[in-house]
Amino acid sequence: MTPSHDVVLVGGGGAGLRAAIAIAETNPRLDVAVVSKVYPMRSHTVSAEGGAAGVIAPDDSLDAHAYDTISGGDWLCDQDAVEAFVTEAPQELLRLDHWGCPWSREADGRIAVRPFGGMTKMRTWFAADKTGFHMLHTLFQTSLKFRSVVRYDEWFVTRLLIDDGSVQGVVAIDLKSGRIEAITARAVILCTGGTGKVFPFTTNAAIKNGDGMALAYRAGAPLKDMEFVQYHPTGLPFTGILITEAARAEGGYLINKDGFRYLQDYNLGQPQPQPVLRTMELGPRDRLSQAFMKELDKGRTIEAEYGHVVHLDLRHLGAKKINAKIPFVRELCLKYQNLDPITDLIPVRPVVHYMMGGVHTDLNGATPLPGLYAAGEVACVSINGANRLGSNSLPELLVFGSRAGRAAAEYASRGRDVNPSVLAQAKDEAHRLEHVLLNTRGRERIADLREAMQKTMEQSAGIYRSGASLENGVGQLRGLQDRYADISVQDQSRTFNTERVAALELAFMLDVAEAILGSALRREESRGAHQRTDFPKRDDERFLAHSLTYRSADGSSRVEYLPVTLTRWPPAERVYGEAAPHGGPHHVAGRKVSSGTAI
Amino acid sequence: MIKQHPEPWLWLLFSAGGVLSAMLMPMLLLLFGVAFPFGWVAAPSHAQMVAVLGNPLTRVVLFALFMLSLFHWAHRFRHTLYDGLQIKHLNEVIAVLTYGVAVVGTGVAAYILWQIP
Amino acid sequence: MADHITLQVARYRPEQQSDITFDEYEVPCPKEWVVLDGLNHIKDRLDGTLSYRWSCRMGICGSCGMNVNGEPKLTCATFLADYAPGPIRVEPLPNFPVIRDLIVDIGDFMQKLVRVKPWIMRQTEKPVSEGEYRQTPEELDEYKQFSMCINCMLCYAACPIYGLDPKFLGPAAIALAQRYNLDSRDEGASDRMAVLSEHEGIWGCTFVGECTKVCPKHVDPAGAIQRYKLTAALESMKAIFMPRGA
Amino acid sequence: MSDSHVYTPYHPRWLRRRVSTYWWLQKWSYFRFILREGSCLFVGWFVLYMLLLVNAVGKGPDSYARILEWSAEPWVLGLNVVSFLFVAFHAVTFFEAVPQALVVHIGRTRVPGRLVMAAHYMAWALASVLIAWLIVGA
Ligand SMILES: Cc1cc2nc3c(=O)[nH]c(=O)nc-3n(C[C@H](O)[C@H](O)[C@H](O)COP(=O)(O)OP(=O)(O)OC[C@H]3O[C@@H](n4cnc5c(N)ncnc54)[C@H](O)[C@@H]3O)c2cc1C
Ligand code: SF4
Ligand code: F3S
Ligand code: FES
Repeated sequence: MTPSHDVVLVGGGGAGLRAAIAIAETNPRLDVAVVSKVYPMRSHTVSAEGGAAGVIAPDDSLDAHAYDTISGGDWLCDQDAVEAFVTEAPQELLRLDHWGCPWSREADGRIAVRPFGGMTKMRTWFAADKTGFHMLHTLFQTSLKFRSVVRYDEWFVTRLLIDDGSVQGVVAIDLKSGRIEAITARAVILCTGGTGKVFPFTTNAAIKNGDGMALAYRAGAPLKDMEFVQYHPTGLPFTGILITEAARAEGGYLINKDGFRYLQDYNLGQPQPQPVLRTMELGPRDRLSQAFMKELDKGRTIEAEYGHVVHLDLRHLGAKKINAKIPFVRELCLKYQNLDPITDLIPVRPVVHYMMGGVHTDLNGATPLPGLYAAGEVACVSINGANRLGSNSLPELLVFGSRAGRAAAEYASRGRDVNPSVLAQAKDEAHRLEHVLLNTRGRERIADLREAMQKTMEQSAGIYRSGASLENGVGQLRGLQDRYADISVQDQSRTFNTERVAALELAFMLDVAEAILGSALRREESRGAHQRTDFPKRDDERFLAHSLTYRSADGSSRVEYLPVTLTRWPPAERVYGEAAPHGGPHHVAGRKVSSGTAI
Repeated sequence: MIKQHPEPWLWLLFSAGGVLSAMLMPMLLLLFGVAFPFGWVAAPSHAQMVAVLGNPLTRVVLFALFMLSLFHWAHRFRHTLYDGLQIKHLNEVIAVLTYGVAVVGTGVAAYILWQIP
Repeated sequence: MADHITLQVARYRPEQQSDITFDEYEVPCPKEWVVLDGLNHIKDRLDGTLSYRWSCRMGICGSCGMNVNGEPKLTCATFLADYAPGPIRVEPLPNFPVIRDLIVDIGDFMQKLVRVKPWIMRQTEKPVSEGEYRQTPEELDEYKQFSMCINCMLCYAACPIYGLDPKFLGPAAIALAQRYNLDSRDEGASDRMAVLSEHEGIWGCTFVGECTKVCPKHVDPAGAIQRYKLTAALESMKAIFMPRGA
Repeated sequence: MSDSHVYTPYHPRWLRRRVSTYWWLQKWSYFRFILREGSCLFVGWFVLYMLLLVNAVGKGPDSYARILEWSAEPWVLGLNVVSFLFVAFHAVTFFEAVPQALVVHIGRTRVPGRLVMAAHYMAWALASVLIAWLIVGA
C-alpha cells in the first residue's frame, strides 16, 4: 500500500518542523508527514550559532528592522514580504519561548538581545551561541506531542510526483531498507535547506546539497535570485567551521597582518574600542568578505597553511565575557584549531555560508506549481534580497515555515484527491533508482566530479565574478554533466547505501550549480553579494528585478526577470559607518546576561 | 496521584546506609579490625566498652548504622547479581533473599544491642 | 610523526555476513584530520561502499558517534594524530543493533524520548500577545546543562546497564526529562513522574557513571538521574506522610 | 522499527550483539564500578563482625577477651584489612558522587558542588575523630 498523507513535508529542519506544528495546530485532522534524509534534530539548523532577529526592545521599531533588512539586501528585497516578516518574527520567537527555548535572559528574566551585523538596534535573540541548536531541539521536542505528525526519518526524497502540473507527492528511498516508495499527498512543502556544498569551502553541513531546489527546478518551478551566494567573513581555515558574527557583536576586531583594523579603509566607519552598530566589524557580510579580498590583493593578509587569512581578535574581551556569551566559539577554537581565543588570535577567512536565492514563492510559501510550497533556506520569498543580514534566517524559518504550513493546510483541506496515475511516475523513478543507479559500472568517481564542480564554482562564481569567469564555469559544468552519465557506484547493497545517496546529491548539486552560474552570468551589475568586476556598479535601470531561472527541456537554464516589490523604501545608496542614515552611531553598552553557561 | 512503588524506599534506605557507613565505618573498622588486633593501640577494657555501649545514644546510632548498612548491602548486592552475572530471570528470588537477610539482620541487631545491660 | 595511519574499520554487510569483520585502510594523518576525515578519505578514494553517518563536522548534529579504540566518541571531534602511530579501531556504537557497517539503529531511543514527554506542559497557556515567561539567568542555569544534549547516543553506548537491559530508559532520555522538569516554565513534572519512576526508569540505573564520562557536551546524565532519584524518593515520602486533599 | 531477523532485499538483517558476561573486565572504569559495588560485601561483613563483638561485650568480660583473641587470628585480621580498604574505597566513591547527586541551594544561589563535597569530607573527618576519641581517648 502506498503511504498517503494530506501534507508531506520534505525536510525536518527549523522550517520543516515549524510548518509541521503549524499544520497540526491549524487543523488536527490533517495528517502530516515529515520526510527527512537525516533525523530531524540532525538538520543543519542545529549549527546556527549567533541568534535570531526580532524587534522586542522598547527603543526599537518594526520599520527600523525592515529598513536594515532592505538596505542590507541592497534593495532587492520584496518590501511587502519584509514587512510581514518583521511583524511576525517577534511573535514567532515568543512562541518558541513558550515552547521552552532556553533564550538567554536579562537579570530580571526578560529576553536578552545582542547587536548583529548590519542591524541598527540590538534585536538579536540568542541562546548563548547555540541558538540554532536550541531552536531546533525545542521545535523537534515540541513536535513530538502532536499525534497527527508522522515521521519518515532517514528517507531520501528523489523526485516530486506531478499530475497535470500540480504536485501530488514524492518518491523517496527508505535508507535503512533501501525500499523505494511513493508517498502521495495533496500538498508538498519543501524545507530542504541550502546548498553550500556546491562550493569547496563552506560552513554548511554535508547534507546541504540543494536537493529541494533541484527537485522543484526539475519539476518546472523557477529558482529565484540564485546568483546571490553569501560568504561569511569569518570561517576557520581548513574546516570552514563558522566563527559566529556574535564574536564581533560582542566586540571582536578583525585585523590584518600588521595588526591593523583594516575595515576602516573600506567605507565602514572609524574604529572605536566598543562595537558600534552598522560600522566596522558590524558591517554587512558582503562588504566584509569583499574587504578581505581587497586586503588579499594588497598583500596584507597572513599566509597560512590552508590559504590566506586575517585575524579575529577577541583577547581584549576577557575570559569572563567569552565564557558567558560565546562559549561555543571557544569550544570550537580549542577543539578544532587548538588555540584559545582568550589568549590567541583566531585565523579566519571568508567562507560560503548561505544561499539568498531559492525556489520562487509568494508570501505564503506557495510556488507557481499548485500544491507545491517551500520555506526556509530552500525558498526565496525575497526578504534577503542580494545579501542576507545575520540572524534574519532563523526567524525566517519560523515566520515562513508557519505561513507555508497554514497555506498548505488550507490547500490540502480543500484540495483534490491524488490522481492514481502519479503512481506510474513513481514506478519509473523506482526503475531509474534500482536499475540505472544500482547497476552502473561507470568509471567516474563521485568524489572527483564533486571536487571538480566545487572548484569550478569557486573559480567562476566566487566573491568576485566576471563574464569571462562565469562563461568558463558554464562550459566546465556542461562537461561535468556529461561525465556524470558515466558515474560509478560501487556499492550494490540496498541497506543504507550512502554511495547511491551521494550520487543523487551530486546530480542535484550540478543542476543547482548551473542555475547559479546561469543567473550570475546574465546579471550585468554588482549588487550585494553578487560582485562583477566587469560591471562594478549597481544598475537599478536594468536589474532592480529578481532573476527567475527555469529549466528548459534540454536541461539548460533560461532566465526571466520579475520586478521587485517596493512599498515604502525607495532604492538608495547603502551606507555604513558614521554616515549611517538610520539611527546613526549607537554605542552598545555591556549588559550582564546569563552567566556560567555550560558548553 | 503517584503510584507507590517499593523502589524509592529501597533506594532511600540504600543511600542512607551508604552515607552512614561511609561516615562511620572506616574508623570503626580501622580500630576494631586492624589497630587493636595488631596491637598498635591497646583495646578498650570490657568496662569501657560497656560504658560506651550503655549510652542509649550509642545504641541508637549503632542500630541505625547496622540496619541501614544491611539494606545498603542488600540493594547493591541484588543489583550486582543481576547486572554482573546477568541472572535477571531470578529477579524475585534474589530480591526476597537479599532484603530478607536485611530484615532478619535488623531484628538480630536490635536483639543484641538491647541485650547489653 | 608518521604521515599515515591505519584504520581498522568494522564492516557489516547484512546481505553477505552474519557478524562484523574488519577492513584495514591506510589514510593520511595531517594534524587537522579527525577520524571522520579519515573515513571520508576512505569513502572518496579507497572504498565507496563504506557506510556511516555524518553531517555537521562541528560536533553539534550528533550523528557521527562511533567506538574509537573501544571508547564512544564523536568522530568529527576526535583527532587521528592523538592515536599515532595507530592502528585505530573504528566500530559501530555498542548496545545498539547494527544496520550496516558503522550505522546503528537508534529507533529505540526515539521512542523513549517521546515517552518522557520532552515538551513544556502547563495548566494554562499564556497567550503570545502577553509576552515572554520571565526566567532569570539563575532559573535558566538550573536546567541549561541538561538542554545541551545533542542525542549523540554515546552515553547509551557506554552504559552497561542499557546494554544488559534494553528496556532501561537510559541516560539521555532521563536527562531530557529533567531538563523540562527543572525549567521554571514547565508544570509537567508530575506527568513525567509515572514513566520515570518505573522500574526501567531511573531505578534501573546503578550509577555506573560512564554516561557522564563519555558525554561530549557535559550534560552529566548520571547527575540528572541521581538527582531525580532523590526527588522521586522525597515525593514518595510526601505522598505517605502528607496525603493531599481532604 | 523493523525487527525482522530474516534477510530479504527490503528487510535487512540487523546485527544484535550481546553484552558479554565479562563486560566488567573490558574497561578499567567498568572494573572499578564492580569493585565499588563489591564493597557492599565488606559493608555486610563489617555489620556481622561488629554484631559479634557487641554480642560478646553483652555476654561478659570473658567472651569479650575471647573475641579479641579471635580477631587477631591471621585470616580474620587479613579479611579485616581488606575490608577496611574496601570500606574506605566505598566512602571515597560515595563522597565523590555527592556533587552529582545533591544540589544544595542557599537562598537562590547554588552552592558549588566542590564545596558540598568538601563539607562531606569534613564531616567524615569529624565523625572519625569523635569515634576514636570515644573509644580510645575517653
Ligand atoms: C554554521 C551556520 C551558522 C548559522 N548561524 C545563523 C545565525 O546565527 N542566525 C541565522 O539567522 N541564521 C544562521 N544560519 C543560517 C540558518 O541556520 C539556515 O539558513 C537555516 O537553519 C536553514 O534551515 P532550514 O530549515 O531551511 O533547513 P535545514 O535545517 O538545513 O534542514 C534541511 C532539512 O531537509 C532535509 N532534506 C534535505 N534534502 C532532503 C532530501 N532529498 N530528502 C529528504 N530530506 C531532505 C534534511 O534532512 C533536513 O531535515 C547559519 C548557518 C550556518 C551554516
Ligand atoms: S547526554 Fe551527552 S552523550 Fe548522551 S546523547 Fe546527550 S549529548 Fe550525547
Ligand atoms: S552509565 Fe548507566 S547506569 Fe546510570 S549513571 Fe549512567 S545511566
Ligand atoms: S558530524 Fe555532526 S557531530 Fe560529528
